[in-house]
Amino acid sequence: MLSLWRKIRRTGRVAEPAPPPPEGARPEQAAVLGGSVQLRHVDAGSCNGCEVEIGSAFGPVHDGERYGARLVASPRHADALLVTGVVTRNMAEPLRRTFDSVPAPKLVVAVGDCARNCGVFAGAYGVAGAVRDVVPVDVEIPGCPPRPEAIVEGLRKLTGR
Amino acid sequence: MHVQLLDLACGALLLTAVLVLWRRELAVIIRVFALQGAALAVLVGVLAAHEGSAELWAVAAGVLVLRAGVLPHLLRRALAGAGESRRETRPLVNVSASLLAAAALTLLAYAVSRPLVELAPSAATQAVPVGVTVVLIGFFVLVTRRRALSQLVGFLLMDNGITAVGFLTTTTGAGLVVELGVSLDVLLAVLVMQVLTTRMRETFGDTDLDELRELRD
Amino acid sequence: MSALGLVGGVVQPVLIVTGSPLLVGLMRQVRARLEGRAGAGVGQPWRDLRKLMRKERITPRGTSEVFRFAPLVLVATTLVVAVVVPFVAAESAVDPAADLFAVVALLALGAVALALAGLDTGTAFGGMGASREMTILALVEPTLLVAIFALSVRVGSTNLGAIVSSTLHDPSRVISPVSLLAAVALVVVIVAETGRIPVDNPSTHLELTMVHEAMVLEYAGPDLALVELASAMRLSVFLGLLANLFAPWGIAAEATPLALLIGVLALVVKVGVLGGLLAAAEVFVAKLRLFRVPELLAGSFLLALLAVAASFFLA
Amino acid sequence: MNLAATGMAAAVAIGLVTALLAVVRARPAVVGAGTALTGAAAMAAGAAALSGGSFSLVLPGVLPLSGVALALDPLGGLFVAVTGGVAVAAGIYSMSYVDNPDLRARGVQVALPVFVVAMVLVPAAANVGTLLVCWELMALASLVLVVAEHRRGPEVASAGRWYAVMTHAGFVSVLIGLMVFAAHAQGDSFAALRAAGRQLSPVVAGVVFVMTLAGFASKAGIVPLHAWLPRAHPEAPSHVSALMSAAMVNLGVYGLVRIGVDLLGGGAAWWWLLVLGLGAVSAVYGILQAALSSDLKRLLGQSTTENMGLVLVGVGAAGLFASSGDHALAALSLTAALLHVVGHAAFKTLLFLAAGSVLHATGSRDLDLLGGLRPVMPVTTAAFGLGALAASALPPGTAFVSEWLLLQALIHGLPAGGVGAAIAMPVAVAAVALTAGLAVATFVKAFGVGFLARPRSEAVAGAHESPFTMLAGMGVAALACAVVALWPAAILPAVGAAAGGSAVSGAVTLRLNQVTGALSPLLLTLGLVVAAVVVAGVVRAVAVRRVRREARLWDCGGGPMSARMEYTATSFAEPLQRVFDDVVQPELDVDVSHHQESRYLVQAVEYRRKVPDRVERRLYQPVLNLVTAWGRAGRGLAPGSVHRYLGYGFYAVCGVLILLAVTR
Repeated sequence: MLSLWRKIRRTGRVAEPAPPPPEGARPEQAAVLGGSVQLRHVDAGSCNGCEVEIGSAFGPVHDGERYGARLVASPRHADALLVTGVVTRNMAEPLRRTFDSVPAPKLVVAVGDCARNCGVFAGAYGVAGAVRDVVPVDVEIPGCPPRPEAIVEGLRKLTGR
Repeated sequence: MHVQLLDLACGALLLTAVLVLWRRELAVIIRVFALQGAALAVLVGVLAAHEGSAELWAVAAGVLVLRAGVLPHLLRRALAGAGESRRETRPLVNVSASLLAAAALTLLAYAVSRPLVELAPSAATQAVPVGVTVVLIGFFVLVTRRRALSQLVGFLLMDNGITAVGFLTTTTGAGLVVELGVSLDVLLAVLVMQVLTTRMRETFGDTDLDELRELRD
Repeated sequence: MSALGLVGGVVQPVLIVTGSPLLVGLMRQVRARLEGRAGAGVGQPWRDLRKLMRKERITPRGTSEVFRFAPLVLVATTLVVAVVVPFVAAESAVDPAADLFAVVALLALGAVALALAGLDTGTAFGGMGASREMTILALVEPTLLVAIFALSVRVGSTNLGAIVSSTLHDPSRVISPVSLLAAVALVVVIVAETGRIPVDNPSTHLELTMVHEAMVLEYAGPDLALVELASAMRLSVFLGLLANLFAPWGIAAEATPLALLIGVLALVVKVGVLGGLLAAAEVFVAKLRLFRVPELLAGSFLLALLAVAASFFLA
Repeated sequence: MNLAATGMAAAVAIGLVTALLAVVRARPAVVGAGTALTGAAAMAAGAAALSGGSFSLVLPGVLPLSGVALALDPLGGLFVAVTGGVAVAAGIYSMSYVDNPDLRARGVQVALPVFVVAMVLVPAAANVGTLLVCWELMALASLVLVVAEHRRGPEVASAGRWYAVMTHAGFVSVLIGLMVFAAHAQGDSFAALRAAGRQLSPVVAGVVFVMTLAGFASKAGIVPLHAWLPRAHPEAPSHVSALMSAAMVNLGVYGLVRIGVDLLGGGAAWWWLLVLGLGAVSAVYGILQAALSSDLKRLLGQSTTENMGLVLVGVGAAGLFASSGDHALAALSLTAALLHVVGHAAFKTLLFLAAGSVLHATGSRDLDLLGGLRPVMPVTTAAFGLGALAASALPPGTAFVSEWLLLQALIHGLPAGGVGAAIAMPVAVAAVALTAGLAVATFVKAFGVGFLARPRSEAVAGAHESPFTMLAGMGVAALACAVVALWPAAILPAVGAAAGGSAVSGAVTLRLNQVTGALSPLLLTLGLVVAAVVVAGVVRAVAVRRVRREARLWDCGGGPMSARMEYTATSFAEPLQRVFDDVVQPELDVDVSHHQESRYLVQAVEYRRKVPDRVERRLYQPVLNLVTAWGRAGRGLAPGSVHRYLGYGFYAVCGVLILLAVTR
């Protein structure tokens, strides 16, 4: 207990200072959300590279939560889906159903090159297409995998903070 | 003020006894035991202040040194030598049940010490059931724990309880001699036990007392 | 019904409704800082609620009125408690309802409504959450009532107004073993009832470890807003109760604006400090396995019983 | 002739006429209506007795020895009224519930009004003979009703055997106790017993008390004499279950109060500590069994044990306070106990009738197979929901008021009397609290799993709402629940009169008379409703999108969820079962069968769990084994020779004569 306390004291704040707000247009619906975006993450067929980066985007260093974004456990609680990976045949229907489960107004964020345009898996057997072929996409975050800073920047477009 | 301090010390005595029963890590149990020694010293100190007896003050200091200092130190040394087995993993009676048993023992202690309290009702004798409870809980620990070390703590708990009862009932200062004798006995017992456990561990590699049964066969 | 009680009955619910999301925000902020993060700010829960209010309502197929009305019942029970318990004003607006047993039972009613809603969805997670919540509720009850017993014995009444004013008039009672033991027992109870670590993790994403969250997985939009608001309110109500049972100082004893202002400030400070301590303590402990929880509750039961015993040992 | 006497006479007359009609032509509508009318008359008689119009009547020639003596005082009146009320609901309900040949059978139809009449007469009996005869009549009539559906399966017959043996063992116990009592008094009328009761030596009084306690406790289903209750109550037809669980068990409490408090006049503190202890154990053990049970009617039966336990806690506390001279608290405690009797009668009737509806519609009472009844049986669902709220001691529920009073009595009792009270009160509070918590879990399970969510089996899909009279029967019980829950002041004066001292006053707010404490169930409920309306209004005003969208359940995006994925009653109770593992000691059996090709591939896992009644196994099994052993030994005496048997008789007669000659 005491050693943990000492560690907390010694470490202090590790979150990096917030970079300037991102440039570029915000999706229209994001304005309604007013600085609070709950995200449900859907792995539609990812290699898990993007998951690792999402994990670190919400870690102490980048702290995605400070901009009002938060990961939640149910699409009913979510405002946006965070979709990673190419959409495989088996995940196309579940992705559609997940999208249907989110209460309006809802947004979709395609994270990583696979989600945007199938990346290196384009044309492979078992790939149903990119995310936008299955559900409407509002924000895309490029990169293979995208850096945590890029993910945080994409999310800030939604939260507007 | 005197009554309140006395009550608080008794409350601490009770709380530490419960914690010994509750926790599994032997290191924590020893620390709690040291706290109880301190609470006992405070109790004697409060009585000393109330009666203005230098003799009792000396006893309080002795209690503090022995029960919050020497004994925990000895126990800690025994623990350091114990190697891997630092937890009371599976007591004979599980922890929830022993906590409920302690609740029953508390009520029992209250019932049996009632006549004693009514003999001479005062703030000090009112608290006698606390001491009896600590004795009973100590006995319970002694009976239900597997590790030699936690049984030892149980034994010492009993002794703390007996000491508390002794000081709460005997208002006149015959305490010093008695306390001195008892303390010496306890110290001796702990030393003997420590030697025994060390020897046991060297021979069998463990101090789980259930395995002693095999010696008989 | 006195003027003071009436004013309290209006001020308290407003204060609790507006303040409890901020309390949750504060607790998240404390946790974030201890974890080295920057945190989303104290106002974030209010932003969440505002957004949820703007969202669509969803009725999952196969659910009944129970599912639809449970959030209302949950908020209503907590609201009634916020009105009747002397938080800011020393007198209750509805004195015959300010009974400690009634208040505890009302809060349990809210939990029951939510558990039924969890069962009503018919999903595995809903049922699981309900089952666990009810198990914990059943085991908490003895501790809670025995602790209440210990507190009410010295006053001779379970009326909250009477307990608060008795403590106000005789502050030395607070540092007696009875009060201290009962306080420790009540803290454990509150942790269990409000679903905080180590009994339940309010920010978990893993369904298998959920208790409270598992029951509300199907709620969306305004319904979810009500559930979240209610759980924040329950937390503040419990902390407020704890604060005023053991340290009622600052509570308004007369209906003047200054006294009420002091009462409001005192409550805010007390609940804020307790919430901050709770959040800080949560950083240091791990969540208990579900089947270790009874051990914790047995321990707190023993403490509550010792409190009762101490009330006649050390009287 | 006053109203009480007229009511009693009317009740007995209507009941007997109905029985006679049933002998001639057994029509459920007539029998049901007659039973309901009997109940109504009894209610009137009870109400009259409670408001001061007592009567007494002696018919010397009707029975041998002492004749029939009837009298109705407020205490008896309360139980007569409660029994009558239950009979009204059960009678109306039975008019269309009785629709299979087993239940339409003449003997069964005759037994129903006879049962009600016997139950109404027990609290009105004013001498030992009458009490015992009515008691036995009640037992026999109910036994006929329990085994009515014996064709359904062997478990009905087994329930009947258990019931027959235990109820008669209880009868014998009461008989011995009362005989000992009467032997020390001038005659067997209650007036004579009352006069003798205070002068009995402590030993004799203790013997009388313990013997009668054993008999009455077994009728009330108190642990460890409860074994018949969870067998007989669920196997009986549902309206009979309601009568047994809501009215008959009360008479055990009546007997205890009548003998212990009234006739023996209080007695030693240890009696009441014993009663309190038995009550606390029964309450916790009963509700624990109910919490683990997945049979809807068995669960309700076990909850009866729990509620009678709570009543006994109240009675025991009352006796304890009275023995230490605190009569105000004793009155409060007894008021709480008797109010709980009334409330329990109301909600247990409602719950059993609703469970009967479910059984009637689906043919199943296994909670693991039910669920999804809300769309097909809306009224029954609402009725059971109300009953479940009433049973779980939450505001605005029926049991909440009486348990609140009970807790107030226990809390104020701590300073009242000595070491016994100081130890008993906190333990009792803890037991009551644990019981309340487990009751909440039990009824959330029964309602949530049994009625909500989606159907768990085919049987439920074809269910339909019950006919009108069944719903009306439930409606009567629901109304009673609502009155006790919201406006207990309506019946508290009557309960106070029965308890022999008014401990609670006030119309909207209940105020305790001698100690501080106040509660207003009505204001509390009103507050809840207002708060809910305000919240709903605010949400409507603030929410932007008002339309609700229907959506599929969140199934993680996979296929539709099957009913097998739902939580069942067994899985709901699993955590509790694990927590109380040491207490209930369930039997677990896991069978894993493997594929033929490889031991590593599992084909099926079979999981069986049985929660046997531990008290029963530990206590009854040895006794049964002993009886079996004796029986086997006794077989040697019966070789089949007639001369041998006649010889036994001859030796016995000679033996008695020799004994007489020697002792003279």
